[in-house]
Amino acid sequence: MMSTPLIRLAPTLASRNRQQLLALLPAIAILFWQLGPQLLLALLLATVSALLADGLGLALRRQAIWPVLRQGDAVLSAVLLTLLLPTATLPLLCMCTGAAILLLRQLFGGSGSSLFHPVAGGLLLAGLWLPASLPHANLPLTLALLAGGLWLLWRGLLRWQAPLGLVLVVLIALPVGSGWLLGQSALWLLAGWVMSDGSSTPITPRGRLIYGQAAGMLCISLVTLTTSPDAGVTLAASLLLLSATAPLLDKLTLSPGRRT
Amino acid sequence: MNFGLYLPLLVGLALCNHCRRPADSQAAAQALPAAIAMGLATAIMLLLGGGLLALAGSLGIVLPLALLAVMLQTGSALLLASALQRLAAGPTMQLGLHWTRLLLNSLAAGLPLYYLPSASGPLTSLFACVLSTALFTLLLAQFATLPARLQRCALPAWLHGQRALLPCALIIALALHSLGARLS
Amino acid sequence: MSRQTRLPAAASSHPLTTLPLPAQLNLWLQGSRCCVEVGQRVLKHQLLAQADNEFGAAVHAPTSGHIRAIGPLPQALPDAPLRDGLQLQPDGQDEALPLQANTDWPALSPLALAIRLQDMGVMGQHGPLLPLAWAAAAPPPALLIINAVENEPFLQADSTLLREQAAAVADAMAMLGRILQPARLVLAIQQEQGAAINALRSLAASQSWQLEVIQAPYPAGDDAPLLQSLARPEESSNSLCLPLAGVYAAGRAILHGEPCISRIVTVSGAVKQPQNILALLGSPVADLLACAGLPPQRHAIVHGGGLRGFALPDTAIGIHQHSHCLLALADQAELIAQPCVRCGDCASICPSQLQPQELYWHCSQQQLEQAQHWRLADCSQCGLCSAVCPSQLPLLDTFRQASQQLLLAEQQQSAADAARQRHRFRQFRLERDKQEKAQRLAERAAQQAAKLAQQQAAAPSSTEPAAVVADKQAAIAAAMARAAERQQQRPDTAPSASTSERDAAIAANRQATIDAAMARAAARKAAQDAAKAAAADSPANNSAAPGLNQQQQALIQAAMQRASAQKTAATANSPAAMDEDKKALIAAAMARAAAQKAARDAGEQEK
Amino acid sequence: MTLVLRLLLLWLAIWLLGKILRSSALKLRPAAASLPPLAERIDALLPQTQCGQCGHAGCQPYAQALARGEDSINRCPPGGEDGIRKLAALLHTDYLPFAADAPPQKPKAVALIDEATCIGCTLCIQACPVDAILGSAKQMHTVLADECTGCELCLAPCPVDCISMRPATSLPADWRWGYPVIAIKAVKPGTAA
Repeated sequence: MMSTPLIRLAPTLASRNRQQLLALLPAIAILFWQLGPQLLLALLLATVSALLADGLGLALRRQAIWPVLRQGDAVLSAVLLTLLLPTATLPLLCMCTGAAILLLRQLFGGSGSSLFHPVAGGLLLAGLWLPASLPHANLPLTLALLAGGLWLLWRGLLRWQAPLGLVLVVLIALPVGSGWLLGQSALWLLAGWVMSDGSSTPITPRGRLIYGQAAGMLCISLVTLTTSPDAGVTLAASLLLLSATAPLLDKLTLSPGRRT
Repeated sequence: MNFGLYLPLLVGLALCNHCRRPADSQAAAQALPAAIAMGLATAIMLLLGGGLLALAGSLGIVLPLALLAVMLQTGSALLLASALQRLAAGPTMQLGLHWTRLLLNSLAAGLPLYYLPSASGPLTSLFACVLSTALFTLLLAQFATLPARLQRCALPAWLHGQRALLPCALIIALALHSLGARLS
Repeated sequence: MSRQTRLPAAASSHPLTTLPLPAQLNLWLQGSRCCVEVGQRVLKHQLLAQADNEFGAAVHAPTSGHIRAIGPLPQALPDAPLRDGLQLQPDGQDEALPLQANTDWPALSPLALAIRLQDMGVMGQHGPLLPLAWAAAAPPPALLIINAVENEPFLQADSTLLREQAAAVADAMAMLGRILQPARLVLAIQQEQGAAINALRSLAASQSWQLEVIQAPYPAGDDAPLLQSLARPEESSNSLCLPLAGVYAAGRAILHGEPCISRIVTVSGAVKQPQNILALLGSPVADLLACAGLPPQRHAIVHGGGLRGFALPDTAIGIHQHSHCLLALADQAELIAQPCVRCGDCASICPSQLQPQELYWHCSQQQLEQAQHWRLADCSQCGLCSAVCPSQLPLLDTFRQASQQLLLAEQQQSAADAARQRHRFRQFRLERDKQEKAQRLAERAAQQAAKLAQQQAAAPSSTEPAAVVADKQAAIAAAMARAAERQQQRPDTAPSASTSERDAAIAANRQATIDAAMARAAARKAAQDAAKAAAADSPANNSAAPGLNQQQQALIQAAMQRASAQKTAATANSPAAMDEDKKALIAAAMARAAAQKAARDAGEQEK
Repeated sequence: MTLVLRLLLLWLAIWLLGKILRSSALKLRPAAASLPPLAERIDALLPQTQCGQCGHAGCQPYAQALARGEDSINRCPPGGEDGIRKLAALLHTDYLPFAADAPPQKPKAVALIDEATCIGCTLCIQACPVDAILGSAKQMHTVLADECTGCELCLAPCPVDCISMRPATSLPADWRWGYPVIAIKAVKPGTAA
């Protein structure tokens, strides 16, 4: 039986991942300017450990390794985690990357099946280990990320509902004192590259909007209640909790539609 | 006791509740209503227990807190169970609101509430009670809807069926622990 | 992903060229029965196969030559299945039968037109251009749409036809308007088909039809959305959509007597010179591609437009009447389907607002009931979901397969229901016959007994034995009467009132089939006679042409008989035409049932 | 103040729980009542060929035997394995494969009478369980293809063997979309011409 070999109207998974990586380039450049070659080393090590973990998982599940690795999911996760975690503690970075990919992606059956986003999981793991040494506000990095996100949006590759929900809630909560969150690079990274992922969010636009808003509310209420500085880990934990709610949101918002 | 421990405990309790449900298709169709019903029942029992504690305080009854808490939670669970049995036996059976499960939930979710640091003022304790039951209902609803989604995941063979919920519960518990640790 | 994902911009229209005569033609005998033999020489326009059923159409020789083979051949269908086909080797002389233009066409009835189109081999979407059942039963349509919309990527065949043959298309439409008498005749065309619109604008002003330029994006050009957007509320139940190529061929067939033997095919994609090619039916795909210049790199051959087409494994396959486009598409590395990543793009682009990801899951798990719940029936199979899927899942193919499975299951279910009704009615009929027989016997016995008794009374001398005999016979009669009574008393043989209509339909259907069979027999006899006469007339080789005409006429006659029989069947469906006998029967059954009920009620009351 | 709030919340929770219990009770009720008898539900799943391959005189008697639990569900070759699965689901039993000596499953076919050979004996008409054969004594018979169930009961009585089975074409197009399994193979340059 044939499969449709016809024209494609949208980029494939691999090309999507490539473009998401491209959108991260300004942020990487800024960090390189700030940290120097250490960043490159961290990027390299994280990527290698991500690929190893992905390959190991695939081998254990007896799947073809190369066709999946070349899709670039693992590389994207590794780069995101490098930008989120301190580059000073390389072993922690490598360990968190590898463990997150092995446990949160491969255990659940690879990309598309991963109910919980590995980047959020990796960040949470790191947060458990080193609560206080995560990077804080970094304005140039934030601007670079914002630029990358806008570029993705312009290319039509960003599923914008969930990030929009988050940003809306943060803006509404400005009187409570959530303004400093907007300067956190972790918030933008998670919003633009983690919350726009399909497999860990609800599938309907309405569900995604609710997901983003709920994540924002949870994060802001916790951050303002406790005045703890690491918004990234809090948001990551909220995202994980809400990812488990995604099937519920799907059930509530997804309907076969009107019969004609 | 603090929230960092209490919230993961709720995850475990919710998973327990879910696994005790029968695994036939009728039960699967009723999973979400059953989860919400159990969450509401737990809310009723916790609110009732807290209210009775306040009442006991105003009446001047002096008992060790542990004994009082166990008595109040057991009492409210049995009260609710008998009321449900009296008023709507059929749907109660259908939704799995068995008295042993009510008692378990009442004790496991209710007792730690008395020892949380927020239990100092009446308003904060009410707030903690409402929040934790809301979270518990959410968790029950999550476990009711997760299996349908997990079916579509390419999980390894040794993680099929109810076992697939274990890693999910672990991850949720981890997330809640790190959130709860911030609250305490 | 926005709803208005842009399809690749339409390329400027390609030139029209004529395909040189291929070395071999592979024709598909779609629903038709061959009436030539292997080795026979046939002339251009000669009848090769005649329609075998309602969905088939005749096939004519596209050029003169020899029949090389008759039998299953791979056809230009998904998976290239083996279907009845015919291989014709052209001899290059292109010797044609004279065309007989019918000047009497304004007098044709819609049904006669439909039959003539079937015999001329003019096909529409499913079977003959005008469905026979529709032509036989329907009143003049309120709205007739000629669909010239091409908004699927790469298609240009209809635009080219309009550009080159606008006047002929206009004549064909005028012909259809004259015979079918639609209240409104509309030619629908897409905004982007500029040259074709210009060609038509000048013509439309003076004609009885309207030009409708539609602007909506891709699937809006399908028949169903077109009908929805163009038909006014009161017209929606009684309108028909016809493809442009078929209408043009119908014009040629009716006005000039030329059977449908060629069509315009767009050859595009990665070929060197994309063009529209006028090709004989049955021309091998390879010839068409060679005419446009094959690309140097690896490529796949696709039959159909850019979104709905399917790959052909073999390029020796001949084109057929539905081959509007051939594409050579550059091979896109390996198309390995990845698991669904729940991006939701398919749901946001779906023109029917379905949830393709849910549908895909249930279809791939063979959960067709769930797929129905997610509205598989509303899928227009436009292929947009497949085209935007980043995981390259075969969504369209899965939906096509599942829809067909569903359709098949529905057909089986309705056939089973009909069989159950007929079986129950048969049981009821047997029971009734038995009863009637018993009743008749009982009556006769009673009469005889009475006669005997009279005789006895007349001749008292021989009383003893006669009385015994009479007694016995009376007893037998009584027993039989009792038996008959008992059988009448038996419940559950009475059919419900709802079967009455069905019974009437069965009777009518039976009559129709008998008529059809008789007509067939008559036609066959006529054909045989004609053949004999022809053979006697001219034993030499030119016997083909007159015999053919006779045969054709016989076929037309048969088809008309067939159609009229169908019509009577259709009209007889109404309860008014139910025959008296059946009515009485049903009344009796109902009375019996009522009596039984009364008896039961009485029994209960006694208790 | 806190007490009032607490009572308010308590009342809200009780009210919601009552609503859920009531809606679930409503959902329960229609499931139990108003189903047709079991034999009829079984009969609705059977293919109604009336072929008697199950050993009963038609589909209804087989359905009644199944409803009484007197026969096994794997006796219906025209229903196919899919039919067995549906019966198993309805009767809450396990799937049973066809017995080794069961008649083979065939694709759906319809009877065709060779009108030239038919002598008009009416034997097939009497054998047809769904009255799908027409004709009268000494007249040619014909089969209503739309009504024929393909039971083959008319083959045996025919004295001149003029009835044959032909594959049935049910769809306007007699080809099927296959199930998509593999990606398309590309034609190598040069081989296509």
